[in-house]
Order: sequence, then structure tokens, then C-alpha cells
Amino acid sequence: MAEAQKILPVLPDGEDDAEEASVAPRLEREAERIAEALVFASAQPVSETYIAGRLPRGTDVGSVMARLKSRYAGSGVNLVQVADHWAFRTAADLSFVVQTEEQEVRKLSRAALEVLAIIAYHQPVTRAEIEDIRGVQTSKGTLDVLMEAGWVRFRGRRRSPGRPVTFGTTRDFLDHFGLEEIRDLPGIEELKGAGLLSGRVPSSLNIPVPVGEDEFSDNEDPITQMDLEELGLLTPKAEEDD
Amino acid sequence: MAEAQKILPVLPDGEDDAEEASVAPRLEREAERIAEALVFASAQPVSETYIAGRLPRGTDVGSVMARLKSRYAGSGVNLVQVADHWAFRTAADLSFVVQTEEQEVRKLSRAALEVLAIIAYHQPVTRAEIEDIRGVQTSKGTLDVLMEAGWVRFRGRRRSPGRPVTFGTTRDFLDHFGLEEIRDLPGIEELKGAGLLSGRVPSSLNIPVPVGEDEFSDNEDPITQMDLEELGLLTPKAEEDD
Amino acid sequence: MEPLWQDESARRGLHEDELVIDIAGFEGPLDLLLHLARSQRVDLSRISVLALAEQYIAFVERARSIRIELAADYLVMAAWLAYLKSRLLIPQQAKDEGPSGEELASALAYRLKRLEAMRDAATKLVNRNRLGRDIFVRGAPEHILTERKSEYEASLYDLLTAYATLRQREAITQVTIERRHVWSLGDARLILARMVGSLDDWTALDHFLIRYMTSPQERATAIASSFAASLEMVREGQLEIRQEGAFTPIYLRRGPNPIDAATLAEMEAARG
Repeated sequence: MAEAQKILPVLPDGEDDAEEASVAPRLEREAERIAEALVFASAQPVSETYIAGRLPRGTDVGSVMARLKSRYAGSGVNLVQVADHWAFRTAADLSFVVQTEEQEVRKLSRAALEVLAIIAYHQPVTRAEIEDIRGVQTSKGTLDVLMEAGWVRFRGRRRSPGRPVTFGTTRDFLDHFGLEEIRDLPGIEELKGAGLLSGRVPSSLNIPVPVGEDEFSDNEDPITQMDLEELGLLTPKAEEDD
Repeated sequence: MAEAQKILPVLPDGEDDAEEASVAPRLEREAERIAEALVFASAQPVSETYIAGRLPRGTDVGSVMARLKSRYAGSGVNLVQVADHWAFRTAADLSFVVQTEEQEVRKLSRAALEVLAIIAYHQPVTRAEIEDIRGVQTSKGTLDVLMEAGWVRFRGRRRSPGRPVTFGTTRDFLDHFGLEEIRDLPGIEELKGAGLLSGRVPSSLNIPVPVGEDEFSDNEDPITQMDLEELGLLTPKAEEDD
Repeated sequence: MEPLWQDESARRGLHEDELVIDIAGFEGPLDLLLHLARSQRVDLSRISVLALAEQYIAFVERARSIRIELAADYLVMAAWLAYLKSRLLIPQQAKDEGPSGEELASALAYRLKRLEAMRDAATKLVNRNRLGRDIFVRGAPEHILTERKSEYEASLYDLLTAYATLRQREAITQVTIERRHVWSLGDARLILARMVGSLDDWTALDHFLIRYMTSPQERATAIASSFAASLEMVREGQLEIRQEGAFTPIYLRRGPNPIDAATLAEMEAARG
């Protein structure tokens, strides 16, 4: 008390109940913080009664919310009231920043993942070889999806009867999966070690070391302009948008 | 301009160059609002480059984020940095109020936790090095669990004979444990100083490390033909492809 | 503080006799050693490695006396510690180039300290404020960021899992499983290489081997395999071998062409 007396004259408004008054704002601020965290973390707008239930008994929720609302008034995010519920919303004038990215990310199907993995490990690989490894036919759509995603490309042609097209992965593939080079893909021992492959795989199972981007194997030719035209990739895009 | 002039006298520090100065803070505040809206709208950490791409050219994103961070410092919601990403998270001291019902934090086995710590503190680290530290083989599935949780990833390969794969932690790991960067791991500097992170035991002082492939902890029974049929793994494959 | 692992309290309260029974609760010899070291109740850098070695060996012997099946790791460690003990007790000879007992002891102490440090780190980590338990994200995010160029999402983990599952599925139909009840030559060779690599003196190593490494059922295969492996190593000059007469102890020591660290590392790697 004696100490408080000494300090008092320095305070801007030296009232008698200054000691009490200095505690109240702290509690008020704490109530605001709690309300703020509750509304932030909730998946739905939060009712005032719910908030009240988490604040010290006797707190005036209405004024807590009003203060919080004004605190956010000029921000990029606003506290808005919906009926007697509260929620945070991006400030209306900034909705353009947030709304540009409507497109939703799609998960790759299991089939697509399998094909992609085979192409990554076994490249350069032909479609027939992919099907041989998977034991099922690969629908055209699956390869299309991978091409569209920008992860798979035509690499070249196998020097074998029919000169089948070979597939390989792209630079974007490495980027997306955080690989420096294709040879960084874990080998059989490492897949086993990481528990992805069980220890009981027969010794006959071997995983090839993928052949990097620009190295062409002996029995592979680079893809040419003509090939691309043949494959229908360079035809004028008239019939697009079907 | 005319408007700015009118407002000037009201500003607390009406200096001569106030005209320029009054524009800059407004732009700065606007940049803060945009950054705030972007990060607040997302549950995932948002990269600084992404934010930069949405701010006026030439904006110093670093200082915008720093100001925003200090603006939120005492609030119920904090702006936190996760590697080069930013996210809003509820303040740690409010965890007692925010408890949601569906909260479920992955319970890790003791072994998994130990492996996680070793990967975090020693990264990039190979599996052999992890086992050297623990003195036991890493059971299959331990690394698998950590990777599935999204906390551990294949990082690359060691430039040493055999090119063993190295492991490291992910941004999700930092996010989950509330770390800005790896250097914030508790006690990492002391451990480094004590030589416990880099120091290698000279190989002439080899202490026996378990030999491979005997799986003592492995209490699985061999898979039988019948199991396989039960699991549906041996049913004839039709052309299942989506 | 959240208990780090459930069996912790139960384990740490064990008496030594119970320890024997609870061998399964330990994650390998180093874990057991660390537990024994902690029971000395001193700073790890000041533990008596000799006392530790003795405790460990006594422990292993007790476990064996009541016929508890011990994994080979524990026995290799026992053999190694017995060797370490002899290095610590017998004064270093002048022309001995191998690591001294003290060096070996400090290497062991280092490994114990490092393991303990990582355990502490794990505890600190798991007790941090964690996302979803103490700290929460925005509950109603207003948009999903697509920072990536691709509109498709897949992680490396997804990719590898898909590939591994696929290859496994393809291969599994041809699986034949065999259980190994014998020591392969490779096993025996590696164990010998680890233990004799730095032995300058004639040592009755087969004594250690048989005493610590094998359960009675495995004795025959252990002797046969290590003997065959040792002959091979003698031929390559990695070992020298001596026996006074039939059924007398077999002595081993480092040969003129000893295994260097790199070769040993290679062997370890090959065993994977």
C-alpha cells in the first residue's frame, strides 16, 4: 500500500481505486484472448453462450465480443456476427486475394499412382511393360492424367519391333516429390528398411535403378518431331474442348 | 493530394515530408492486411513467396510479416513462422480452453519417438547411423509410421559407397512441434557443443551392432497360402482399372 | 508431463532379479547397458565401465542360467564386454597397436551418452506444445492453397507405398519361407571379424563364443560355422589359429593381413 501511494502521483489519473482498475483491464484482455482463440479454432460459427461458458463467471460476453470486433475492424480479417454466433471472415474488400485459388487439388487414384511409380522406377518403359508389371491393362485416362499433371512425358522410342514409345518422368515430377535426381528414389533395401516393403519378398524381386532424364539407353531413340505428330500431339488443336 | 493535405494537420507529427510519409504507412498497412487475410484464411502454413506474389511489387515481405507478428503477439491467436512459411495458431497458453472434442494427437511408440528425435537432431541421417545410435535394428514399420504421419521423409542420398538414402524431417514436423526451424530443437546447440551430434566413434573402436535380418522382435507368422486367399490377394485379377 | 512410454515406470522400478525376467522389455544390449549405467547413479562420463561390463556379464549369465532365450545381440555384446574387461585389467603391452582398453571404454561411454541424449531429446520433443493438442489451426479455413503447379496431389510416401505394394503383390505368389536355425558362414565370419579384428595376443576366443553366443541347441552349428569361417580367414591371412592338441582350446589372434576398418564396415553393410 505504501508503495502504491508513492507511485500514484505519477499515474495520469491518480484515483483511489487505481489498484483494482489495473487488474480489470488484464482480465478483460484475457477474456478477449479466450474468445478470440475459440472462434478461430472452431469449424463453425461459435455461439455466444458457448463462449460465455468458457469465460470467467460474470463476464459480459457482449462487450468482450464488441471490443474484439472493433480490434479487428481495420484488419485483413474481421470478426462477424451471424445471428448470435461469431466467426472470422476475410475482410470483404480483400476477398479477391483469397478467392483466386478456387481450383481444388485432386488426389491421384491408386491406379495412377501405381503407373506413375512404375514409370519412375522403370523408365524408360513402354506401355506394354507397365501393363506387364501391373498385371492389368492401363486405361488411357490414367496416362492422360499423369501427362496432364506434368509428371510424365514421352521419352523416346524403344529400338524394338513396332518401335513402341517409352515413358519417363519430368523435371516437375522431381520438383513435386522433392527429389534431386531420379536416382534418389529409394532402392529395394531402403524400401524394406523403411517398412514399405516387407522382409518377405523373394530374392527374385529386383527394383531397377531408374535411368536419368537425359541419358538414353542403348536401345532407345530420342523422340522426334515426326513421332510427336504421329502420336497426335502436334496436330492443330481444333477438336479441343470436346 | 488535396485530401492528404487536409488530413495532415490532424496527424500527431505534422512534419514537412508528411505527405510522402502518410502514403507509405497506408501502403504498408494495406500489405499487412493482405498478408493477414492470406495466412488467416488458410489452415496450412503459407509460403513467404506465395505471399510476396500477392503483395505490391517491391514490398519487403519480411518486415511486413515481422510487423504482423508483433501485432498479434499478445493475442489469443499468434502468427508463427514454420521454416519459410507462416501460419496463424492459437496461443499455447490457451490450450486449456480450446480443447476440441475431435482432437487426436498421434501416440507414438517409444521406438518411433526415439527414431524421430534422432532423425531430427542428426539429419540428414542414414538408417545405418540411426541404428548405430540406438544399438538396435529399426523394426520395420517404425520409419513407415513416421513417414505416414508426414514428419519424416527421404531426403536424398549420402555421397558415400552404396549411396545410402538419408532421412530428414518435414515442414509438418516443425509445424506439429511448434518449431520455427530445425535450429530451434530443444538443446540442439548444447548437444552439438558436447560433440554428441557430429562426433563419430572411430571405426576401430567398433562396438558390436546387431547383425541384420534376424527379426527377434518380429512375432509375425509366415504368410500362408490360406492367408493370402483370405486377404483376397490371390483372387484372379480382372481388368480392374479406374 | 505426459509419460513418454507406458512401460517406463514399471521397468525402472524393477529389481535386478526381475530384470532377468524382463529382458524382453529392453530394446537391445545398448538399452540394457544404459539402464545398468544409470543405476550407478553418477554422471555418465564418470561411470565405471569395468563395473558396467561386469554387471552386464553377470546379468547375461543369470538369464542363461534360468534358460531365458537371449537374442544373439546380447551375447555378442557380452563377449565384447568380456574382451573389453580383459583389456582393462591386463596392462597394455608395448608393441600393441590396437586400441587400448581405455579407448574402448570411452567409446562405449560416448555411445551411452549419445543414446541418453537422444532419449532426453525425444522426451522434450513429445512434451512440447503440439498442434492439435495444445495449439490449434484455423477451424474454418476459407480456401485451400494450391501453391504447386500441378492440380494433382500425391506425396512421395504415397508413390513409394503404391509401388512397394504393387511389387509385393506381384511377387508374393511365389513366396517360399524358410526359417534359419543355423549360423551361416557369413554370420560367423562377421562375428569373428568384429571380435578378433584387434586381438594381438593369442586368445581363446572360441571360449567366449561358445559361452556367450549360443544357446545349447545352437552350439553345434555355432562351432561348426565359426570354425569353418575361421579357416577361411586364416587362409586369407586375417587370422592366425593355434591348437595344442585334440580337444584343447583353440586360440586365435590377428593375422599378418588383418581386417581393416573399411573391410569390416563393408561386411557389416553386406549383412545389411
